[in-house]
Amino acid sequence: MKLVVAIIRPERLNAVLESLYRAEVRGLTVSKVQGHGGEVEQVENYRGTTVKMDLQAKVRLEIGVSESFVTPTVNAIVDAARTGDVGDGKIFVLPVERVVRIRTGEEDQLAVTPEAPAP
Amino acid sequence: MKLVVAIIRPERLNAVLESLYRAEVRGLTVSKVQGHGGEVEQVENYRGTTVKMDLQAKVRLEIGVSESFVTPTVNAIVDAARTGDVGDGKIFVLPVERVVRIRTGEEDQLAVTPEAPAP
Amino acid sequence: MKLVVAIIRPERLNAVLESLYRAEVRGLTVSKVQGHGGEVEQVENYRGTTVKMDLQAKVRLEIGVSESFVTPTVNAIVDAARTGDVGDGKIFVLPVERVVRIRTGEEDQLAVTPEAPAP
Amino acid sequence: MPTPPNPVDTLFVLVSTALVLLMTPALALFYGGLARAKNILNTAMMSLAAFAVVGILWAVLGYSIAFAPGTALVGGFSLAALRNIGLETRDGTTIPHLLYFAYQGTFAVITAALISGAIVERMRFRAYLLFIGLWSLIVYAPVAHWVWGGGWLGRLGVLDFAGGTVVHITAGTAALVAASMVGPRRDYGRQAFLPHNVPMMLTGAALLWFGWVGFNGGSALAVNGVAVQATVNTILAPMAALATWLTIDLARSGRATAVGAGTAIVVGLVAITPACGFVSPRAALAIGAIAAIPCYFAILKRASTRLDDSLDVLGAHGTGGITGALLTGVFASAAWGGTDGLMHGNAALVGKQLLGVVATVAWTGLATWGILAAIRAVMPLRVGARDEALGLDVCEHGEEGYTDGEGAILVLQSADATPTAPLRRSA
Amino acid sequence: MPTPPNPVDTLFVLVSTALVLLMTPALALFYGGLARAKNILNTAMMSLAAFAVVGILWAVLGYSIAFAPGTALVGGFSLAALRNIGLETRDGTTIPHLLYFAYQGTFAVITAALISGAIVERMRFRAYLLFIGLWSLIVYAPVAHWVWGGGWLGRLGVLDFAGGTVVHITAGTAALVAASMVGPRRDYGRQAFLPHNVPMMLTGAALLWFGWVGFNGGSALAVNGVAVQATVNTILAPMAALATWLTIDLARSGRATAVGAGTAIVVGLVAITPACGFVSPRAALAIGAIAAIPCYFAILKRASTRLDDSLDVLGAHGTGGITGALLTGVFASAAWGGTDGLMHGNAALVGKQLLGVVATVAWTGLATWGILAAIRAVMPLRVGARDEALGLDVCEHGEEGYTDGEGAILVLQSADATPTAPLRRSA
Amino acid sequence: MPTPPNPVDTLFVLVSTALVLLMTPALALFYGGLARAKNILNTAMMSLAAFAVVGILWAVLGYSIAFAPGTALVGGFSLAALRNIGLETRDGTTIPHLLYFAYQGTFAVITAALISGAIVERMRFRAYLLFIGLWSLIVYAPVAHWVWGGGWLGRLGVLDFAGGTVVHITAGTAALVAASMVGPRRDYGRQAFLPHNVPMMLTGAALLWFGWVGFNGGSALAVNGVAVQATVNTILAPMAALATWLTIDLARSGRATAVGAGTAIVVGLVAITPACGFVSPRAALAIGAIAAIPCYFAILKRASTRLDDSLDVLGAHGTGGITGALLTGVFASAAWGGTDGLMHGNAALVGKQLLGVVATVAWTGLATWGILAAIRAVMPLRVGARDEALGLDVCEHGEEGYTDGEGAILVLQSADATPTAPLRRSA
Ligand SMILES: Nc1ncnc2c1ncn2[C@@H]1O[C@H](COP(=O)(O)OP(=O)(O)O)[C@@H](O)[C@H]1O
Ligand SMILES: Nc1ncnc2c1ncn2[C@@H]1O[C@H](COP(=O)(O)OP(=O)(O)O)[C@@H](O)[C@H]1O
Ligand SMILES: Nc1ncnc2c1ncn2[C@@H]1O[C@H](COP(=O)(O)OP(=O)(O)O)[C@@H](O)[C@H]1O
Repeated sequence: MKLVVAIIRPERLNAVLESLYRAEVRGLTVSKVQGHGGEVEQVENYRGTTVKMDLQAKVRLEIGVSESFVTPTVNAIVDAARTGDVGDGKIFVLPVERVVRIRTGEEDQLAVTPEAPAP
Repeated sequence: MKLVVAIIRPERLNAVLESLYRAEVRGLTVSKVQGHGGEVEQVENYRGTTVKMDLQAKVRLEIGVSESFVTPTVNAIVDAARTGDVGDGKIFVLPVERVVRIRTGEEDQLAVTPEAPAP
Repeated sequence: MKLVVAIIRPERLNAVLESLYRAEVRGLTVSKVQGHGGEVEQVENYRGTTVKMDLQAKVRLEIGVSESFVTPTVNAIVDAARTGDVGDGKIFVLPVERVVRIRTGEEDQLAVTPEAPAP
Repeated sequence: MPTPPNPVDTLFVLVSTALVLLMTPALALFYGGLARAKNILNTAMMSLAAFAVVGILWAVLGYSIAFAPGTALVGGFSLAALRNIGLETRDGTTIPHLLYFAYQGTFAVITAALISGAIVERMRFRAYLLFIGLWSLIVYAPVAHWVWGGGWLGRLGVLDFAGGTVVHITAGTAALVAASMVGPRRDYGRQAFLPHNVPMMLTGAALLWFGWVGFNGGSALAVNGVAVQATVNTILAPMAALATWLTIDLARSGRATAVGAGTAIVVGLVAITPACGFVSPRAALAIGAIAAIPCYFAILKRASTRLDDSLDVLGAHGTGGITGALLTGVFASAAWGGTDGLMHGNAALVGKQLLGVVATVAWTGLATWGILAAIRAVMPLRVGARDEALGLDVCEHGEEGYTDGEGAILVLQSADATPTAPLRRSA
Repeated sequence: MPTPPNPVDTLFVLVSTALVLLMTPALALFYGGLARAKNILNTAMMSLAAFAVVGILWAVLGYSIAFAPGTALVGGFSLAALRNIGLETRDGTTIPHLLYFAYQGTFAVITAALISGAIVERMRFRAYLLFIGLWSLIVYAPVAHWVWGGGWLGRLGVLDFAGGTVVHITAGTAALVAASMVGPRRDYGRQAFLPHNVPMMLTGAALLWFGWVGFNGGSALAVNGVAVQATVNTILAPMAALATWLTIDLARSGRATAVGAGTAIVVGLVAITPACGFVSPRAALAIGAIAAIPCYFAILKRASTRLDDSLDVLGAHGTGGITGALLTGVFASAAWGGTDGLMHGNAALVGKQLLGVVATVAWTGLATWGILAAIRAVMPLRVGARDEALGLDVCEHGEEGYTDGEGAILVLQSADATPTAPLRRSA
Repeated sequence: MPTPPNPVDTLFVLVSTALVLLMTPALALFYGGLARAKNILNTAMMSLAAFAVVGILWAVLGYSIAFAPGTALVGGFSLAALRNIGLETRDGTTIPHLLYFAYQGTFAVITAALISGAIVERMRFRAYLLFIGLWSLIVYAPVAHWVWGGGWLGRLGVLDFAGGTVVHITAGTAALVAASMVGPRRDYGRQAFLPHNVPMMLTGAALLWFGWVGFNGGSALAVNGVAVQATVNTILAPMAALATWLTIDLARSGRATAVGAGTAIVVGLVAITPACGFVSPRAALAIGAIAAIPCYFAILKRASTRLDDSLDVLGAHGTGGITGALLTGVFASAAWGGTDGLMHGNAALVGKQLLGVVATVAWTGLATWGILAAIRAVMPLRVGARDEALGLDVCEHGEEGYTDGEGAILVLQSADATPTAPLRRSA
């Protein structure tokens, strides 16, 4: 059981979701975040105030998967999220000790086993 | 030391916070996320554009607890968050190597030991 | 390889980013969250409705670092985020099994090795 | 048509019509800001849809019921479907009949929209459309006839310059009945429902004030002393109500609330509405200052009851309208265009005003109950529990008020508009 | 200058000018709400910048091209640079010439701004400024001359009371050409672009309606029956369009959309614009109700084509304007200030109206193509792919519409404004 | 009261009063959009509360100080508490006295509200209320008397058509003093404070422009050539200011800022205010275009100083007002209703205008300092550091501008409104 956490560009979310869908990864959770890395900063002006924007909009994916799905998931993300420019993001794979599906109380493997896609 | 990460329905946050309070779990962090699982998609129309909304609003809880609190915490969440319909969410329990309370610099057990509730 | 997750006060983000910069920690991801801890609650009134606000605005940092950077990172955060009042927040250090830099596909150490700061 | 319309008066009412027209969208902002984000569109649409339903019915029938010659209780059909409404001067005024019709139409629209504040966030949109359509014909038009159309209240000498009774008491009473019959929102009393956008609500309040100059001032129907007095009173009374409200706020909790400020402005406007053409500017200040008090505490109290009049239509428009109607009986003065009231030695006027209030509350309450009971017999009044939790914007309107499009998959539109195969994901 | 201006008419047009002035910012809200958050400022600035570019050029040259005596195709230069425009009564009106100039200027500004809806979210701002400047001189001013300035369409008896042809058909046609030449947004047709703030769009629609009273009513240029009729028709037609739109929505999907409601109001306004001073109030209801249908389906259909007329200027203003122009030919009546149309036995009027439409579409299409082709020869029309992904607010305006300042590092401003050393981070 | 009021003029000022009334909420949006989200309500309330405090004091005393017969420095008490203010024609005008009182009242309210831009995000609300109340009586009313009420500046021939001196120079000067005395926001100069909602600010700018037609045009107090000229100039000057501002922006950084556009519109309006009834339309274009330059650089420069005039009241209203007052001395022309100025051979007028500026700045500076020093003697001027970090909406108003109610626990309201036991959590 692993938790794959990926930080990607917002404009690639589309493609990544598709790519994960094709890799038969079903459940996932998305959130809006801001990232700081090696990206070129953008400068903005508001009246006399000039600022460098140090944080860029990113999207964070969190995907619980069973061991065998780790590599396909990581690959699916990398394939779809890569643009080759600085700022493409990172993927972290974290160990998970326990997973529970709230609806049924099922634990571990069962809780993240891929399900049929939504009708 | 564990980090309990739970994805739940926004409309159950209320109940889950109460349930955790009764289980004497004090510190926690909440964020707004969007989830994709087996839920029925909703269709929206904007002029000629029809879209299926693939991501549903969810809430993510992150709760650092000592070992002995893991099961009560998971149970408190499951009890309060379950509706029985698809989309109730998941709980992940992650191992934690170190916890620090920023205010005092205390580490590990001390940093997450339940405190008295706010006055 | 570790993931340092820190919950801090929004008004300290500024200082923490600077402090991390000085500690030569480069990549990081930030998100807006709401926290519940021992803080004094604030009361609000909307016409006849009186509410206690149970969740306070916080900021969450997520920083992937190599082992040797864990302590400097934690210290940099604690130094800059501490005000001494209840509500300063927590730091969690999680184990990471794998890190991937999406742009290059590099893994582990390489993916989080500090880079030169943005020009 | 012996006398042609007076151009100055015509221009005045023309501008006033535009101003009152703006009030319904202003109400959409006022109410919308107080609703939750997941119901913002539903809340706004409840106001805007009144243009379609009530506006059209007004042309078809409502205006005739209100203003055509008829009995003491109801007008006839001689002005139905825009018949006999042309550019000639309307009797008793100096403006074209068509303009009078349109000006009055904007009143009918906003009155129906006002009620929606009581039942937002759970009422079915179709049931609501049906409700306001019937209500505008069965309640609004007759009461307008009673007071302004030659009906019994007007003949009796009940004073209502610009609609304290016709607009606000009817809307407030209907709100009470509708909130009771539709029932409270799920979790009402257990969960807090907070305004999602207070600046939006304040913007609405400001535009309402601006439009109200046309509502009250324009009701003079001619550019004369009364128009000026009504307009100035419409500026002074909300200032006084605001001052009272902020004072109570600061005295009670030390904190001057913005939602309170927006509410106070509306309350001051409501209270001066029946009085503005009959009282002195000093009396206007007094009416604004006094009326804020019962409204403040009515709204405060309501939240602890089981009556989920969600946006306090009863507290603001009902209480404010009744207070204003009675204070008109107190402050009205012959020297300022009215009949002398209590302060000028004529206590009887208060009695008449009270009669107007009671009659209006009684008929509105009864009829609103009847209309909703009838609708409930043919369709549910509220959406299902799951839809209510999801928000009415998505389930009743198929949209979200605010979205960044993340996770939206574009669906190819086939000719018959049935969503077919998703084309691709969107972020 | 024998006759001094009429004060009532002057006041009317003065107020109308203020109302039409408000329409351009209202359009900024209408369009801005429909855009994505990362392009809100760019979208709003495309409307507001028309004040600077078109407004100034109108004073310098546009007004003269449109309204100075000249040929059947174009005016002369006698009124250029504010020459010969003073406070004396303008020929053929009862108001000061200067006021007439300003009133017409507000029309020129909004017409140019309307086009921007077709090319938001990707056009370079400088290219856009150049485009609307040239367009207002080469397309708008001549067409205004044709219809209102003594040109050939007016002489021929083509009816356009307040600008259905001059404003909406030109803008709609230009939108079609501009959207084609600038090209669709990246990922158009694969990704959904959703409105970031529907309440903002509705607020814009409401303010447009309010301002349109000055646009249509004010076009009578005097307080008379026609002004009243035009104003009332401007209130009735959108109500009918709204009723039709909601009915189709409910019939098709059971859900009454708010974006649809805002669109319907604008479509009703567009359609009644050419007709309002020539048709009866009943005809206004009919025109609003009928015009909603082609617009509804034009907008529905457009989204499935490759034409990324992003905010449906063609569907709303083009289709609505053409429908309105033709229906003017159908419903116009001598009894209501027009020439008798088809319904009153004169089918020829429809032909004339059609001629007006065709001529306007032809010239606008050709000239818009020419202008954009010329600009494209000297500078790119659209921003780069990376800027488009980032959003035009940051790359073209150096700002974000909504920000909480997290991660913003203050840069010390040196005298020459070149950003120098960062002072400190900001949160 | 021999002559009854003129209906056309009365209607004009009535509509203008409504327009100026709208400007204070418009300012709330303008300022509110520039503030941070955690202070939006505080910022808006600082504008709106002026209705309660200044509005009421105007009726009680301010109007009399400004406009009752008195000395060259201050008016008497004959018009206090609405005494002697009725519907009869006011001397020297053709409109009812009551209307003149109300029209002028809307000016008093917005002038006080303007100052708030200098001290938002840290000043205590109670101290602010006290401040603007005293300021309106001690600074605004006397200076209004000097210029318009029969006082020394007016007698001397200083020109201020609609309040460049009375409104904008006083507000700008007071802003400078207040910003200094209240002190900068914590972390000012180290942290960037960015506008939380630029579209809100633009909406405010647009509504200000709309309202300003009533402010400047209405100041003619009669429908005549001057009113038309003032109105048209009020439309032209901001267009020119906008053009200048965008040009400088594009020249300096290649990016046309939206905050700059909103600012430019206001600056153009401020600069034309004293001049609009005295200069030609071409001069209005020149004044708008020229005035944008000092304001642009004043605002640019201010941000690098220690003066935290947070929303640049000094830069926009002070600089714009002074530039406008002096340019009035340059461009005023007898042919356009003024006295001939520098351009028409009378350099002395510039001197007079300068005298007016200096006197106003001196008195306003001194008196504002005195008022704030006195208030500081009895209560702190600013909130504590922790409250400032938390935001003034929560600590001073007990509300949040935007909330989704997550984590809000409903508190049962007991009769005396002391929050008691929490009932249940809310999400
Ligand atoms: N060590 C890290 N920990 C957490 N997030 C990171 C880390 N490094 C980068 N990120 C996230 O990834 C994004 C892109 O990283 P960056 O280093 O700029 O690009 P690249 O991986 O292409 O070199 C950042 O904006 C940030 O959100
Ligand atoms: N594997 C997963 N990783 C991360 N989040 C998940 C995962 N599976 C589900 N979720 C989250 O839980 C939510 C509900 O999951 P879903 O599978 O639809 O419901 P259920 O658990 O009732 O079958 C999703 O919207 C998503 O946010
Ligand atoms: N056990 C926990 N798990 C997750 N987040 C926590 C936990 N405890 C505290 N937090 C976060 O830290 C913030 C401050 O914690 P709190 O306990 O109030 O302060 P302190 O650490 O100063 O005692 C909380 O608002 C919450 O966001």
